[in-house]
This record gives sequence, structure tokens and C-alpha cells, in this order.
Amino acid sequence: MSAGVTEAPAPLAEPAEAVPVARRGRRPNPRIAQMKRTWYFLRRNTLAMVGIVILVIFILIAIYALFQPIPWTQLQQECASSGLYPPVNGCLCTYSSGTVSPGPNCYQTPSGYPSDIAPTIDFSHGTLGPLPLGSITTAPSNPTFYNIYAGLLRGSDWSLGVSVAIVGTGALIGLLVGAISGFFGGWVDEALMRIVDIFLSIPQILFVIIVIAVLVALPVFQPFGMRVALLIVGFVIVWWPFYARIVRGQVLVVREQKYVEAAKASGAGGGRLVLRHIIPNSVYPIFVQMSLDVGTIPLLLGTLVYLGFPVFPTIYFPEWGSMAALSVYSGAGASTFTDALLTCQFGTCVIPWWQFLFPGLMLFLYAISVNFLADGLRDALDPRLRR
Amino acid sequence: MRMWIYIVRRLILVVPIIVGVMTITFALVSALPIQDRLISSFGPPPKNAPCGYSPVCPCSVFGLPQAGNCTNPLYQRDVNKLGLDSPVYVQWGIYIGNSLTFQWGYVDNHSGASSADSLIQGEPVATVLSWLLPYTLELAIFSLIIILIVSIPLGNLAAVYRNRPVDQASRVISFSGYALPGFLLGTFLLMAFVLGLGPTFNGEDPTCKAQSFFQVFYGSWPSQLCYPNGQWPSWLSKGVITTPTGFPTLDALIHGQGWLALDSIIRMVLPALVIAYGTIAGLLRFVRNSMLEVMNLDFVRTARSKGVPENVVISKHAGRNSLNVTITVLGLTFAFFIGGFPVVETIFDLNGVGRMFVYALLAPYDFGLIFGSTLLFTFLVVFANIIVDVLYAYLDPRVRLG
Amino acid sequence: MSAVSQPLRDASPLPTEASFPLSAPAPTTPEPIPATTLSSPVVLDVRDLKTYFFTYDGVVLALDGVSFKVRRGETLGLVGETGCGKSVTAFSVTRLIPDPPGRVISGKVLFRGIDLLWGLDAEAKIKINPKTGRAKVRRSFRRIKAGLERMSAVRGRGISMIFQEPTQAMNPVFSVADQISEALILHQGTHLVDEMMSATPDAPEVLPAMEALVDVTRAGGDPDTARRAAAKVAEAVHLPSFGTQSFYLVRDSELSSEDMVRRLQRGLRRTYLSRMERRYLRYRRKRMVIEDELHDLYLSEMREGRVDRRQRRILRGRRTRLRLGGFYYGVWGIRGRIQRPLRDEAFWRTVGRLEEVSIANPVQVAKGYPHELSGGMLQRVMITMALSVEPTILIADEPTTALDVTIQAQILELMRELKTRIGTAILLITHDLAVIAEVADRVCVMYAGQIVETARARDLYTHPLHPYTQGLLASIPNLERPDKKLSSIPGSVPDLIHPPEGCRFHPRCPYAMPVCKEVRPPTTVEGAEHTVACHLYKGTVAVE
Amino acid sequence: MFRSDTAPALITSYNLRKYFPIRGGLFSTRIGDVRAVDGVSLDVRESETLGLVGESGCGKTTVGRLMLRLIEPTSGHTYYHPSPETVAKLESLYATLKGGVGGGDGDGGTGGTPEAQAALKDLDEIADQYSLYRMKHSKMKELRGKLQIVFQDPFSSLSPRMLVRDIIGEPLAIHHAGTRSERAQRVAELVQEVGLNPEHLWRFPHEFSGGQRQRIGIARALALRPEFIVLDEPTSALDVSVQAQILNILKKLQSEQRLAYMFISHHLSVVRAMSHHVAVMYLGEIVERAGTEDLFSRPLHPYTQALLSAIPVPDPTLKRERIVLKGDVPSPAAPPPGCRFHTRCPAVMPVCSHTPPPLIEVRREHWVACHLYPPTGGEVVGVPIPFRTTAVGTTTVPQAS
Repeated sequence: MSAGVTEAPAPLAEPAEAVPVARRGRRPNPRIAQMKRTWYFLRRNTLAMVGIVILVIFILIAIYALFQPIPWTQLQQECASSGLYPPVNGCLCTYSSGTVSPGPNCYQTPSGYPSDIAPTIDFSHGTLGPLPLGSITTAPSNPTFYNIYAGLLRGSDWSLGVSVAIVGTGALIGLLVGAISGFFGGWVDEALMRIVDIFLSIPQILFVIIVIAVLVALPVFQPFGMRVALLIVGFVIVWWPFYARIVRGQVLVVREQKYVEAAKASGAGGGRLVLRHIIPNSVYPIFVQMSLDVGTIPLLLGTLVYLGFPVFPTIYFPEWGSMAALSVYSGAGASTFTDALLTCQFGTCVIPWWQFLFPGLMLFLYAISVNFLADGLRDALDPRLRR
Repeated sequence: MRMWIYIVRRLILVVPIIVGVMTITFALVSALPIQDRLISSFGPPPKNAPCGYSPVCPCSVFGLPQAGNCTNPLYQRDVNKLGLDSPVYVQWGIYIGNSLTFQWGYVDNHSGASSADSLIQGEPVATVLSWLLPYTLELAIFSLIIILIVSIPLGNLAAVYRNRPVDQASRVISFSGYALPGFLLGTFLLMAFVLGLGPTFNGEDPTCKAQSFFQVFYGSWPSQLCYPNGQWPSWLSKGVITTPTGFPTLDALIHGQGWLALDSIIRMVLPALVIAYGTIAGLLRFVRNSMLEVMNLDFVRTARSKGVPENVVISKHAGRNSLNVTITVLGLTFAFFIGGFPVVETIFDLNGVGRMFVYALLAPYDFGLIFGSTLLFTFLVVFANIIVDVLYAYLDPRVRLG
Repeated sequence: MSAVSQPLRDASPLPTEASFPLSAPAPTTPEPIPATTLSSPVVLDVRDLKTYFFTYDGVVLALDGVSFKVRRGETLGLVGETGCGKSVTAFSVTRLIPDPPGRVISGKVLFRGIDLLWGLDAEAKIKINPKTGRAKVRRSFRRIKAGLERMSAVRGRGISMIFQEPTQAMNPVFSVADQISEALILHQGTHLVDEMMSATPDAPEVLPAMEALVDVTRAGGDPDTARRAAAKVAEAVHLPSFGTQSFYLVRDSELSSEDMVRRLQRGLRRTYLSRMERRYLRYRRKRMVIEDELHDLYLSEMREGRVDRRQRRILRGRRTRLRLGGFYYGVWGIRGRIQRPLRDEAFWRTVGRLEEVSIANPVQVAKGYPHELSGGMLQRVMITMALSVEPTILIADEPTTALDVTIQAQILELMRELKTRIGTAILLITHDLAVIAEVADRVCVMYAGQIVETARARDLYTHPLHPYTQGLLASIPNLERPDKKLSSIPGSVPDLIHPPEGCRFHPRCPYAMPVCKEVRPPTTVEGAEHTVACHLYKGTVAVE
Repeated sequence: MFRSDTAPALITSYNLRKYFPIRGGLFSTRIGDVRAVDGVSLDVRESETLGLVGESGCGKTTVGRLMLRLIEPTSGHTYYHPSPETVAKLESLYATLKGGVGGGDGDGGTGGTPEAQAALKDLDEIADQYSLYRMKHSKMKELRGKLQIVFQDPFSSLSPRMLVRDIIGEPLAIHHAGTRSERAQRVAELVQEVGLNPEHLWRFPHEFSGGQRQRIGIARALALRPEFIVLDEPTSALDVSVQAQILNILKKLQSEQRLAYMFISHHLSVVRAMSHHVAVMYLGEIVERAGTEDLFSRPLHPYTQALLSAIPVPDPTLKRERIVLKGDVPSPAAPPPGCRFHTRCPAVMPVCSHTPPPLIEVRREHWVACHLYPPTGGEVVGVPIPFRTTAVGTTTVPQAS
């Protein structure tokens, strides 16, 4: 037979030439090569680059804010100490029947008209307006104004931190559940997927709300730190099913692949199959979903706060979503941004648009940049869309 | 024939899901303090009840001679009704039974935020929700229509004219839609109309003719003044709930108030847009991508090689196939879609179920309403999914016969 | 030729016998060229076709100067390994290349003198970045769209195709009948409508014919007599399709005779056209006529390469007006009801066509959906669809690759007989030399986007000239000579982003000479209808 | 059925059955079975190749996976390195059971008679000791090193996120064969064996062509020095020239390492080039089995003949008379009663439609399941297919009508 084999060593021509990466150094480190490849496809996507740039800026801000002594901490301590919760008009200047009892950081504007505190946007002495950092005033039409500059700074690391924590935990649980149900199949799969269906059929926002609304009563969650924990718990409970479903779908595909069978044929156990073959080949879709959700969650936080729901211990909690929502806070009795709009529509008074606009813009920028990045990632990771 | 089997099976599959949802809510409810549970399931204690739902109170309150504390009979009775003194599975059974028979407790809303509070105070939750549901449904249908007529054609166009202005536009819409939650978009719109357009429309005379553009879009009904002799028509109780059907537009038509029907539709435009926007954003990408995939499939090539003109290829051969994907995705995103209602109804002050949910959230919470409306919304989602599946099976023979 | 074979032996570095048992070419005896091949006119003429794919990795030179001719009624085989550009050729000819990323860069495709690459803007629009080797393509979408619109005038009637994966090539959401009758209505619509309009359901001789048919069937005669009876019914009604319909109605039912006749009459009543339906049909016919006019106009444009704007605008106007009129039929589901006769007609015609490809139960197949049918069955359906409009050329892209051997045999038989009956020319694309040997008259061997050898089938198999062809033939495990050693071509197909300089085969070629590395070999004539592109042969350079 | 006097059987299967349930109806209950494999008995002998031929959906791939216990069978057993006496015992046991091996319904077929019961019990005992499907997983695991498989699709059979080095080395890693450096050493020489060069180790599968991927797959299968490899259509996804490379490598390896192959393919000429024995499958059953030369020169079963005659000849000068089968392969969910081929058989007889023909040895080393051939075991001359009736002359080009 060997006579028939005209195996010239040379002409094992490298189709690998197709890949630019492989043609560089003689033995490129493949992992790096693959990262380079992904990065290379990411780089060709302008939107993704924009997203990355904005995100980097936000992260820098967050780092900067960490080392900035900003009075908001003081605020929240006082809020936490003063018993009233949820502070409808803020805990520092309790507003009752038209009169303001000044608190430490709180004073009456000369004429009491919000027009006096309309911002002259001037970042030179780090403020959005004539007020000193973190100071608070009340206006006759009774929304609580406060200097949002500090909050905007500080908000960056809260928004990022909370959402990353939530997504990370949720994805972990989802990965586990999905992998199990996909790999074992049978009744395990059935049961788990029914549960997932149940969780998914409750509208997410409502679900989060009812979970937190019930748990918030528990004494465990009273202290300040635990409130954020509660928030995270509430979201994770609602969030894991998405990841579980995605992972499971992917695992079902991967499980049928021949290389898994080959590993089985050479005696690989279940653990090895899952860890070495199935999970590595089915995580990528989650990455995309995760990056999307990191952008989505601050928005939902904002929505919760907007619905008048006390997620954070104080309505001055410097988180973009809640800041934006605060300014349109529409609880009962509380003066609302919307009311302000209604009353001010004939130009009799100034609508505190900056209170809403800047946090809103931050939120929007953050979310959209994350989405750009996620979209770019999807295209870079999915070879089908690439060509 | 097969179709019927499919539908029946689908309906059977719904039962465990609904029971499961109720179990989740049951788990949450049973985490509540007993007093709250009693209030939420039997409404506020009657005025003549001496000491509310407190388990024990001094016997003197009951006019009993002996001193010390006696157990509260009211408390006893209601605890028995809920089976709180019996094992968990009994409680679970009772809870499921009540939920399935729409006994969702009574409204105890002492926040006084709603103009309709005095109306709904102490009413059964299900009843109140049944008053409010029609408005929400009308809004939902309206925005669903918007979603479909925007996202499907736009998505297909974006796929056909890939990387060209249409596609870019769709991309912008979808990205911004991801990044704009309802309350941001809604408030932005309000700001736009007030700060931008409001002043240009302001006029002094108080009739609705002079109402500002903003006010026309805002709120569920025009002010009292806009009606013939300055007050609400009889069938419009406080401008909240209309009779007989509860669908504002429909009722207006029934009562022959054409302009009012038109008005109520106009007022639905902004809210519907805000609700639709997020869903459209989610849908567009899927429609586009699925259309792109379908256009590269073999059978499209076959159709072309048959000599079928391009527009027919796209609309008939490719479109029909990508429609399946679109419908599935719509079913998946329906929960998000429903979740937008509380926000929008709050922003635009519409008296729907979502608004009621938000009222219930004002401390002290009205758990009866909260859980009731959650269940209601969940039912909406579940049944929407059934409809979607059946539609899908109808459109795709492989599912129907498989 | 013997002079040719000489350098071969010298040049070969390896023992030829071992590597290529079919040893170097022996001198060919010039044979009488079959008259049909030469005399019959050229229907498809492809000249120096270049198709590139612009991917992120770089420009894939998928087709690099491919030229061949297809004569009327002949079968031309296009053979080569995967990625050698067989299918790309087919899709470039019919302009089905997905664009982006693919693009026909230059060349000429003449179908009966019609330039199929009409409206294709040249490579001026393409800027290749020398550093990265990546290319920017600017497309004028209007021209492309116009080009495709005109192309659809040629597809179907002129050139139709069969594809490799029958299960994926059929639209899963439409029934088989829908898809075939679409083609029928599209291309023979006017004819179809005319026949329907001129049907005479109430002719006196219909009833006796029916009774005759029923009696024949009840008598349990052989199907042919039944068919003949059915045909009588058909000509009584003046509607061929009704013959098929009545035949199957009678055959598949267990009713008593008179019930059967009544049933037939009920079936016949469908062919009475209501006023509404006649109106609809007239309207549809008008549209079809206009489509045809438009198609003819397009063809003339593509033939003369000019654009008659005014006339087209007029046609467009009429078409849009009709389309608006069509809306009227579309509302309130009227369309659904009034369309039924047309759909029935098309359905029964489809059944008739399916009979012709020897499908046992055409009615069930026609009603069925693609996912219910086996691959072989679907391939038959595809063939029916492609040939139902009797095209001039049938491009079959690996028609039997996905099928089993026995089914493949069936399909090949079928194609052969259909070809003889309809007389279409077939461009058969496959990687299987054996299949080619079975059906092809002439063969083009492709390698890495170029045609390396073209010859009549017998010449190719008896004296292959190009080393690649030799290697290919040698590496087929042959059932006849199992003892012969299996030889192989070392290496694998080069990637077409960075194809080898000069002759693209030289890295794998045992006879590789220095010149092969620099110069691309010209296509030379080495005997009757035998051209080869290899430096080993010094024949006269073939003229395109 | 299987003679121990020819060559020691390396791996032997008796009455393999694999039914995949079909679910449907209101509660998606089991409404039927797809009988992918229905009573297949095979043996592969040391350092020989058994070709398994059949059309798609005839269950040949399932047989391969069953013999490696990649899926559990519905019934039947497979024995690895069975001792001659075991084989003899099994033979006698199966003989006592009605229908014998391969034919009709095998074990469990006749519950009634006591001797059948006894036979069944003995079978169970033997199975408990030796059968692959009754083995503990630990034992199975070390056996897996000896039984390997090469897959059809070279694109899905290599994990896209693993280096070639890791892919080839994985079996070694699983079995903790030697130290890390030794494994690396082994991997390196494996790569050499299949004709790749070392720097390919540092690449990902997607950087290779089909042929090279298949080489990688082969290297992975060889890693643990197996004795038996199932080749599941190893070349059907490859080009002709590359296919020849792979086949040659396989042959070389076999001659060097005394490997036993089961070569599953639908491509008869390849099978002929590769294998010593050939078994033809149709609809989950073996219809004919013989030595290669014997089968290809004198096929007995009508299906085999049709199959052979359907192969196109790569030579226009040779024409062959076709037996073009009518119709399609029936669905394995509802196989026709009696002989499963009778719906398409050109030589169909009345008996075919109700009684399934047993697989009998009509010539030495030549088994057929067809009513045409009497179970005498005597010399039956098969009907050889008329080959090479040369059709010389002009290539036929039809006139355009």
C-alpha cells in the first residue's frame, strides 16, 4: 500500500495561511492569537470602539470618585441615622406645610424661587450651579433640588458596581443550572426548564418589586449595607433564568457535537465533559447577554425608584438611575417633576430640567455604550455574522 | 386535527406554569407578617372591630368582665379562614384555590394618592382590577399594533438594504431603545412638549380648545370643562372608569361621542409610543438578523432561480419564513412589554392596572393589590404566549405536524 | 502528441507508474467528431469570467478567468474538488452570488447573445488596500437592482437550476404544489388562463365521457385505458388538467358508479367560472402579459446593451395601475375565493408534471410539505420544478451528492430521459468523476478557480493530459480494478486568498518545472475539442 | 454462525437492537419505535477490516456506536476478545433459540419452551461476565483505550476551542498515561505518524483543511494504541484526492499496528479498496455478508446486486446494465413485514411479503438473508452482475425536441 502513498512532506500546504494571525511569528501563542483575532474584528466595528471609549471614561470617573471626599457619604449617614424612611422630601430638610426646617447642609434660597438656582453649567469649580457641593434647597413648587454634580461622579461606581455584581451572580447560577439541565436532559431538564418558564412568565420589573417589597420588611435587611445586598438578591432571583435558558440551549447543541462523543469514546467522565468541552463551547452567548444586562440593570434600578419604590436607603442615593428618577419622583403627596411640568407649562416658574437631564444623560450614555460594545462582541464572536 | 391536539397540549402545559407562579407568590406572601396578610386578604378591619387584627387585646375591650388579655375573635376567624394555624401545604392549597377563583383579597389603600381611592377602598381586588383592565388592554393593543407595523417592515428593509440608510436608522432606533427606559423616554418627551411646544400653545381661555398641545397628549381624559355643560357625562364616572365596556374609545363610540373617541385615541399616542419603543428596539434586530439569515438560505436562491421577481422573493419566500422568528421573539419579549405599563401609566397619569400597582406600592403597602395585579399581568403574559405559539404552529407546518 | 509525451517522462521526478498508474498520455487518434455537438449552436458562452469574494481575511480569487461554451442539447460536466469554484461558476452565470461579499469582477456571459452581466459596473469601483490586502467595494445599488430585475427575465425559462441539498432547497412553509405551480403560473400563466377561459364544462359530450371513464375504472382495466378515458373527458371539457383530476378522483374513491359521476360533476363545477372569477382571471392575465412584455423588453436591452427608458416607464405605469387595481381583489378575502380556480388548475397541472417524473402517488406528494418527503423524492420535485417550464439550459449543481447510490441512479436516469425529451442543455456540476462519466458529453476540469482541461468525456478518461486530471483519475478507487494501488495527489487545495504564482497546481504537481512557478500556462489546443492549460504541452494557443 | 477456525474474533456482537422511541399524541407518549438496528450480529477479526455498507438511515452508524457502547442497546450483547469456548457456547445457545442469530427475532423470541428459557439464562450469565454492556464503568473506561472511533464530519469532531496538541493528547490525559513530558513526546510522534508536522500542534482546528482535520482525528484515535477502530465514513466528507491520502494512511497504520477496523461507508468502491470482509445492511438488518472478493464478484442478495450495479463507472467506455430500484427506502419506523426489501425487490416472491428470511451461510464465509437461496449450505452460484459491456461509438447527444 505504502507505494501508493506519495506523501511529499512539503505539499501539506497550510490552509492556515487563510488566517493572518497564524502567518506571523513561527509559533504564535494560540490563545493570544485568538484574542488578537477577536480584538481585530472588534476594532473594525466603529460603534464598538465608541462604546469602549465611553466605558473607559466612565470607569476612570468611577476610580476618581472613589478617592474624592464627597459629602454624599455624610448625607446618607445622617439619612440613615434619622429614622424617617422613606424620606419623601429628603431627610435633611424636612419639608412640612410650606415651611422648611433647615438642616446642616440645607438652606433657603433668597427668593425661594428655583429660577435662582437654575444651573449656570460651570465645571471650573466642580459644580453644576451656584450651590456649594452637596447642598440642598427646597423650592415653593416643592420638589427637592440638590446639587447633582457630586452624585453624578459618585453614581458611576455605584451603577457599575451594582450591575456587575448582579449580572455576575446571575450568570454564575444560570450557567450552573443550564449546564446541568442541558447535559443530563431527561426529567431533570424537564423540571428545571418548567421552573425557568415559571420565572420567566412573571414580568421582570414586577417580580423584582414584589420580592424586594416583601423582603425589605425582614429585620436582616434593615442596615444600610444590607439594603444593597437585598437589591442584588432581588435582581438575581429574577435574572438567573435568562442565562439558564441560553446556556441550556447552547449546551443542547454542543452536547450533540462529535467531539464530545469522541471524548466519551476515550473514556472521559461527566465532569470532564462538562468542564473541558461543554462549558467552554457554550459560554460565549452568555458573555453577550451579560454585557447587555450590565447596561440594562441601572435603567431598571431607575425605573424602580421612579415607581416610588424605596430600593435605596435614601432618595439621595447617588446612583444615576435613582437620581434621574428622583427628580421625576412621583410618590403620593410628593411634589413631582411631572407636576412641576404641569404647573410650569405657562412659564410661571422654572422647571428643574437639569435635575433630570444630567443623570438621565449619564444613564443613557452608559447604557448605549455598553450596547455598542455588546453588539460588537456578538459580531466578533459569531463567525456566521462575520462574513 | 393535529392542530387541535397541539393547541390542547399547549393549554395543558399552561396549568403547571400558572400554579408555579402562584406558588412563588404564595412563598412571598407567607413571608409577610400575619397582620399584613390578614389585611391584604380581608381588607381593613371593620370600623366597629375593637382592636383590629391584633391577636390579643385586653378583655375589657370586648366588654368582658375579667381582666388581662383575651384572644381576638376576628383574628381567630380570619386566621382559620387562611388556615394559618394548619400545615403549610393546606395553606398552599387554600391560597391556590383562592387565586384560581380570583379571590385576591380586598383593597386597603390608605395612601390617598388616587382620585378614585374612595371608590376602590375596601373593594375586592379582582373587581377593581376588572374595572381598570380594559384601559390597559386598549393601550396594549394599540401599542402592539404600533410595534408590528413599525418593526416588521423596518427590520425587513434593513435586512434587504443592508448597511444603508434604512439599516443605520433601524440600528439607531434599536440601540437608543435599549438605552431608554420608559421613565426616561416618557419624561424626555414630556420635557420636549412642555419646554419646547408648551409655551407656544398657551392661551388663557379655559375651554379645551385652548388646551395646550401638551395637555392634549397628557392624561387619560380631558378636563371636566371640555364636556358640553361643564361636567362629566354620566357614563364617565370621574373620568376614570367608563361604562359599559370600560374601553374608553369603545364607550365613547357607544355613546355616540365621536370626537371623544378620537380624542382618547390621540391621548394614547404618546404612551403607546413610549411602551412600544423598547419592544421595537428589541424586535428590530431580531427581525433584521433573521431576515438576513433567511435571505442566505438555499430556498430563497431556488425561488430566484425560478425567475420569481425580487420583491416577491423577499415578501413571500423570505418574509414568510422570517415572520416565524419575529413572532417567537415577540412572545419572548412580551414579559418586558407588560412590565412597561406601570411606568408609562404613571408618567401619563392613565388609570390602568399598572397605575394601580404603583399606588399599592406606596407605604404602607397594599399587598392585596400588589399580588393581585402581578398575577393579572402574569396571566396576560402566559396567554399571550399561548396565542403566539398557536400562531407559530399555524404559520409553520413543521411545528404543526411535528 | 508523442513529442508532448516525451518531456513528461523526463520531467517527472517520481516513478510515474507508482504515482499515476494511468501513465502519461499516449497519442490520441483523431476521431470523427459527433455532428450534433459542433453543428448545434452555442447557447451559453462564458468568457474569462472573474469572480472575487471580498472577505475580512482578504480578497478570495474564487474564479480567475474561466471560459467555456455550452451547446444546445449537450451535457457539459464541470468537475473539480471542493473550493475549486464549480458552484461559484454556476452562480456567477445566473448572478446568484451573494453580494456582499461576492462579486463578478469582469468577463462576459452570453446566453443566446444576451449579456447576462448587464449593468454590472467594472472593477473601477474596487479599491484594494495594498498593505492589508483587504478591499473596499463601492456598489451602485440601483444598477445592481436593475441588473437583477432583468436577470429574472432569463431565469426559469432561459436558465433554471437544481441544487445540492434538496431538503434545504425547497421552501419549508409552502406545499410542493404551491412551489411548482408558482413557477408554472409565472412562466406559462397566460397560456394557463386562456385554457381555463376556453373550457367548456357544459358541453354535451362531457357526461358520456365521464361515465365511460367510471366504467373503465370500475371494470378494473389497466391504468392506461383509464388514462385514455380520462383524456377523452379532458378534451370534452377542453381542459387538459381536468383529465388528471378526474383520473385520480375516480381511481382513489370507492364510490358507486353514479355517485362517482356526480362527484366528477361536482369537481367539474369548479371549472365553471363565476363573473367575479373571470374578471379576476382577466386581470391576472393582463398583468402576466405585461410582465412578459417587460421581460422581452429587458431581454432586448440586455442583448443590445441599451436602455429604452420611455417604453419601460409606460409599462411601469400600467403595471402600477394594475397593482392598485389588484388591491381591490385583495380586500376582504375576495382574492382567496376568486383565486381558487387558478390554484386548482395549477395544482392539477403540477400533479400531471409529477407523474412525468415517475412519482407513484403524485397527489399526496403535491399536497405534502418538503419536510415530509425523502431526499430523493424532493430532488425529483426540484427537477420537475426546474424543467416544468422547459428551459434552454439546466444548471445542476451537485444534484446527486446528497443522495444514496440507488437513488442517485434513479435521478441520473431521470435526467437523461428528460433531457432527451425536452432537449435542454445541461451544465452538470459535480466532484464525482464517475457521475460525469455516466452522463456528460464534454467535461471541464477545474482547479483553484481555473479550468485546467476541457475535452470530450471519452478523450478525457482515456487520455487525460493535465497532471491534475491524471492524478484525479488515478485516485478514484475503481470497482473494476480493485487490485490497482490507490494513488493520491499530495497536499491539499490552496487557499484562494494567496494562490500560488504561475500555475496554481505547481505545489502539488509531480512534473513541476521552474517555469510553472512564474508563468500562468496558456490554454492550448491539443486535439479535437481538447484544450489544456499546462506548460507541458506546446499546442496552439486556444482563442476565446 | 461465526467460525472460530478462520481467525480469532476480536470483537463480536450478537443480536444488537436499538429502538429509538417516537413520541407523539396528546401527552407526547411513546407511539412507536424507529428500529434503527434490529437484530444485527457481527464479528470483527484481529487486524482485519470489516466493511459495513448501506444506504443512509440503514443504521450502520448506530451499529458502530453500539459496538463501542457509545449508546446503550435495546437488547443484544457485544463481547471483546471472547475466548473460543465462549464463542462456541454462545453459538450453541443462540442455535437453540428459534430463528438463530441474525435472522428473525433472536433472544427472548420464544419465551415458551423450557430449554429456550434455560438458554436465555445461560446467555444472561455469560453476558454478566463478558458483555460490554454489563461492564462497570471503571472497567469500561480502561477498555475504551482499546476501542476507538474516527468520525465522519471532520469539522464537528474536533473541539473548536482546544489546541490540536490538547485534542490529540486528551485520551492520554484522561487515562493518565505517563508524565506530562512523555505525553507530549507521544503526541509529537502521533502527529508524525499521520503525516502532519509538529508546528500544527499549536493551532486551532479551524485553521486546517478537511483532510488535515481527519488526520488529527485519526491521531487522536491512535493515541492509546487501540486494537479496534470504528471508521464512521471517514472520507465521505473529503475530496477524492485527499480521500486517497487518508485511506492510504489508514492502510499503512493497519499493516504497522495490526489494527482491526470496522469501515462504515456508503461508498462501495472505497469499501472494496479497504476491507477484507463486507457486510451489507438494509433497514437495520444485515442482508448479506461475505469476503470482499466473493461479495463483489458474486453478490447474491438482490439488494447487493442492485447496489453494485448502481455505482457509476468512472469510465465512459464501460457501460453497465442497471438494476434501477423502484421507489424509496421505507421508513424504519414502520418496516415492511417479512423481508424488508420485498417492497423494492426486483425478484420478489409471495413468500417474501410475510416471512423474514434468516441469515444463512450459503457458501463458506458467505451469508445471505434471502428466500432465493436454500439453506443447504451447499455451493450456490450467485448471479454475477454483467459488467463492462463496452458501449463504443459516438457519445450520445440527444436531438433537441
